[in-house]
Amino acid sequence: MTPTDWFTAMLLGLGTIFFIAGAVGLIRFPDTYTRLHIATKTDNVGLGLIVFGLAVQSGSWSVAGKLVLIWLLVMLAGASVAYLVANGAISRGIPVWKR
Amino acid sequence: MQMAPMILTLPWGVALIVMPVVGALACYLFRRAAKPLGLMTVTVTALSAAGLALRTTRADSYHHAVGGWGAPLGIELYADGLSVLMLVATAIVACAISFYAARFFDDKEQARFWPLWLLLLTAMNALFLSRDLFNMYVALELTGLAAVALTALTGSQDALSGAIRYLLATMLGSLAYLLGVVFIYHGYGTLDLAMLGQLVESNPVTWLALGLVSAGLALKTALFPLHFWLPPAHASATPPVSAALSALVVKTAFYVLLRFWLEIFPSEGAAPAQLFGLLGCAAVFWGGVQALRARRLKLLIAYSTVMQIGYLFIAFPLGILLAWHGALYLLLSHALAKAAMFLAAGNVLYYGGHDRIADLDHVAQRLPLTVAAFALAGVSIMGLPPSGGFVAKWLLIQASLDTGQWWWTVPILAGSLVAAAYVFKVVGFAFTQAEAPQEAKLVPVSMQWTALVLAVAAIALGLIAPWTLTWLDVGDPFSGAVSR
Amino acid sequence: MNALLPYTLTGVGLFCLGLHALLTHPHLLRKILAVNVMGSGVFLILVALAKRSDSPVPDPVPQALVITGIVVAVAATALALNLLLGLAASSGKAELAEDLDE
Amino acid sequence: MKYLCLFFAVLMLLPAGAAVWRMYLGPNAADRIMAIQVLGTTVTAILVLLALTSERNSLLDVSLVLSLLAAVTAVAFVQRAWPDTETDLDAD
Amino acid sequence: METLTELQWIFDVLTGCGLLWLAWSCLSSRNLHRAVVQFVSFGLLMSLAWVRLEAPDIALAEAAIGAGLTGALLMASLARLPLSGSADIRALKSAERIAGARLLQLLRNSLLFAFALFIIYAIFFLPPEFSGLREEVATEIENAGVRNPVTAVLLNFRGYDTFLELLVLLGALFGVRIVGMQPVRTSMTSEPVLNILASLLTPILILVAAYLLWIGTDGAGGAFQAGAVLGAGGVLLLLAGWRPARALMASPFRSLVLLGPLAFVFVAVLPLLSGRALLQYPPDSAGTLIVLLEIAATLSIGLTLCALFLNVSADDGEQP
Repeated sequence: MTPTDWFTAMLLGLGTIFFIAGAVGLIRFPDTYTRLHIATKTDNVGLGLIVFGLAVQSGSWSVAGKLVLIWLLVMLAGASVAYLVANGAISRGIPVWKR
Repeated sequence: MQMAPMILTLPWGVALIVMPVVGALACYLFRRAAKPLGLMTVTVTALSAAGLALRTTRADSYHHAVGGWGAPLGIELYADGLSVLMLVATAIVACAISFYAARFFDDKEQARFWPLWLLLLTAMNALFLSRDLFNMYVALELTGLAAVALTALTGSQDALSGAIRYLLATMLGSLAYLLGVVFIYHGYGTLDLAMLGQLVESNPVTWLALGLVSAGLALKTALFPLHFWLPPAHASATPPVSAALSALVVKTAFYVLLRFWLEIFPSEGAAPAQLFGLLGCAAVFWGGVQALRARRLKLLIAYSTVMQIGYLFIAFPLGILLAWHGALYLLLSHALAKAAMFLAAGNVLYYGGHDRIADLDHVAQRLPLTVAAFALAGVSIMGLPPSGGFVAKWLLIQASLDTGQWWWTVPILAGSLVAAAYVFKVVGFAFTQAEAPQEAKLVPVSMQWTALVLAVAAIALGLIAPWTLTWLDVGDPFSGAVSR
Repeated sequence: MNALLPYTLTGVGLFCLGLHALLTHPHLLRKILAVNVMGSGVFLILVALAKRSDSPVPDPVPQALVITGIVVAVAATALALNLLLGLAASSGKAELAEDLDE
Repeated sequence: MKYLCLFFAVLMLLPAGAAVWRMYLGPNAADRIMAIQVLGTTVTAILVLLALTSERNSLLDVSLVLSLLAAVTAVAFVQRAWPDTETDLDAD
Repeated sequence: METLTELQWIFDVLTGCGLLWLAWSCLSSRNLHRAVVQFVSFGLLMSLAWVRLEAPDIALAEAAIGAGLTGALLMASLARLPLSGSADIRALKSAERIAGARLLQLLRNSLLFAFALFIIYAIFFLPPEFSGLREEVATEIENAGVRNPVTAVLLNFRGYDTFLELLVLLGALFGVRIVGMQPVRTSMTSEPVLNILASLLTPILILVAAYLLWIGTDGAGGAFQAGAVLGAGGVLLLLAGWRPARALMASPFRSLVLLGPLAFVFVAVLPLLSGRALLQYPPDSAGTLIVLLEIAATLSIGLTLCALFLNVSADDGEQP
């Protein structure tokens, strides 16, 4: 494995860890809003890490560009949907978790 | 003499598909002119069918490799006597239904009816001309979808519920058929019907495909006990649509099944053929009893279709040329007679606003042509001479005697008695006065004549039988199955 | 046989699951979903079986057939949903009456 | 490298499973729709990883379309299918 | 290399199990909302399966249609259905209590199981080596005008199927028009964020559609995928509350929906005049004709899908 490969492996590993952390949060967190929060955060970071890890490997600008585009789109969609869902949840009176 | 070669070379089969498509698109685009455009298209399509018929009688079967590739890579259009017969029957019935519909519907309904009706016509023509299994699947789906949409045309609750049940049944049937085709493709590497005829062996793959294809198509053609969807759909659709559904659409699935049976599965025949025969008998009795019990005229006619479909399947255990001729003749005469019956029912509905049999109220005096049409169609359905139905049943009975399976004559003959009972039930009420006479609406004469002409055609079919039967054998569609 | 088996079995399972649901559930939306699942099962079998001989290029014909099938399925689904909505609007129910009586 | 990517792709099925499980649990529509968004992102990530494993760049197009379309479904849900009152339909 | 196939196998088995579980859970769930959401995620997993089966073209179509548009259609319909989500299951459960029904159910389930087993049994009798029509396609692809074999099959070798399939879509549209529309139950609020999202994503969706169309001649992609993505763009606009002007909807829309079938008819019939077969392209211009057909089909498919969605989700007496 070349140094680039090591770098990629590290990024991919980190990204996967983020995804898994998000998954744990998605299952374990107590209410809708906190779950919403963890889901968007970790996904965006996790996918970002994976995308950058692979972009290093791709060796062509077009592929790397496409990867980054995918990431940006997912972030845009994820953020908007999270906002819409949270907004809808509040207006429909879904309760917020209190300790 | 100069006309003849030109007629022989024109691509009639292609016209049969392209013409109605163009018509459908035009009717959608120019809503206001949908009626004249539609009538024109149907006429031209019927002329193309006639052209194709002329061509096949003069020359031989019709081949057209779409895209110039040819099987197995491409799709081939093919028409032998069997396809041409189906195409011509479709054209005749479609013409009658079209002329009827042009008077029956109001302006708003015309604009909705024609595009779908022409798409349905395209789909059926495409199916009868196809020899590619997957292409048949697409054509079957198009047929089903257009038929379902037409069923829902009135938008009433009954129509919608009938339509959605019909849609689910037809989708299930298509999927079973498709799964069968998947196994055929993976077993033999081609989708062309004729090539498969050479390749097929007897093994579990073939059995599975046979089972799936037969079950799917039996569902689509409403063979007992898979007929549950037919009566609600056919009874709740508007009469011209019911006529098309009963006379033509259910036959499309039967046609595909017949093709499979003749070309691919002839050697697998014995046990499934007996099963088909038994189910056919059950359908004859069940359909007959339900028709007798029906209180609404259109429901009665719909159950009569269930019954007549049963007859078609009695040909399978017999399996000789005579039996196939009988089944095809029955299909043909039933198409004409059943369309006539539904159109007659449509007249009654148009006239009185209802189709309760007990309240028919002197319809015989007020709509004599309609009642005559119903009675004449009934003669063919019963199988009395000299009707087409008689020839069909005669052929079937003779086939069962020739093959030594005399017991199949019992349902055939008993079915005729039941059919007589329900036809007379309707005709009887048409002469009596109802308890609550209702307001009547004048029925256009052309609508009455359309039904009568179809009924007379069903009778006349018996007189031209020898000519039709030779014509059916162009291209030897039955050779594969008969040599068994 | 290795790569082929999981998805072929899945396809068979999906077809049967869909069939079961179509026969048992009275709610029409569920029936529509069931038909779609069955369709996915058929498509999966069609393509998965094509991979059974190890060659670098898969047979394109099943793939083309599946794409056609998917479009046909979405058309049928849209029509079915619309009929269902019409029925629900006029009768207030999304079930076929007789199914409950059985 | 291929091996590694595939390994991570298999690992990523774990969060996908978690999203599916949350979708099953609910308890309300907001959770489900969020879960489907997470699943969409996860599947996108898996596709990107598989693209490198199988050296097919066309898979990137698939993930591109997927990421776009998952958003459309989510928006459709929020705009259309979300009932105004959260009735607890899951009560056993 | 050994571990690579093993990992692939693990991946496939997990995906397959996930698909089966999702299907089961979606079809037996008490809650219709959950069922629909699960169906959409079923579509997402299906596209993974297609990728593993080396069918990126189908994966694209599934991602766009299966996961995207069908999901949007289902969700839009859900809003207009009576909320009897669990009623049917309850009815089912009460029906099950009758002893005869239970026996019947057992019989039906065992029959289904036997049927599944027979399918699997039959699979082992398939010829072990299968090439299908691969060789035929490979020899003729030179003359097909495009390099992507799937596109070649769809638009050249079996172009007639595709033509009929466009008619199926059109038939569904005609049918949907018949049933007409009723007002929606849920209130629609105008969200500024949604507007921004729509105004950003829609151009991207259109660009992606164009890209898929263009790449489809060489690689994965093509008219259906592009059409579906285009349709999704339209759906997004509709969801954001954008409504086409009435004047636009009248005749230009109609002719655009018909563009695909019309182009097909034209291209199909033209060769007949010069003595060729239906849909037989002249060899040197096959590529151009296919691209033209694809553009027309893409527009048609996109608009038809949009119109289907509009009919399912239309609010308050809006007439397309």
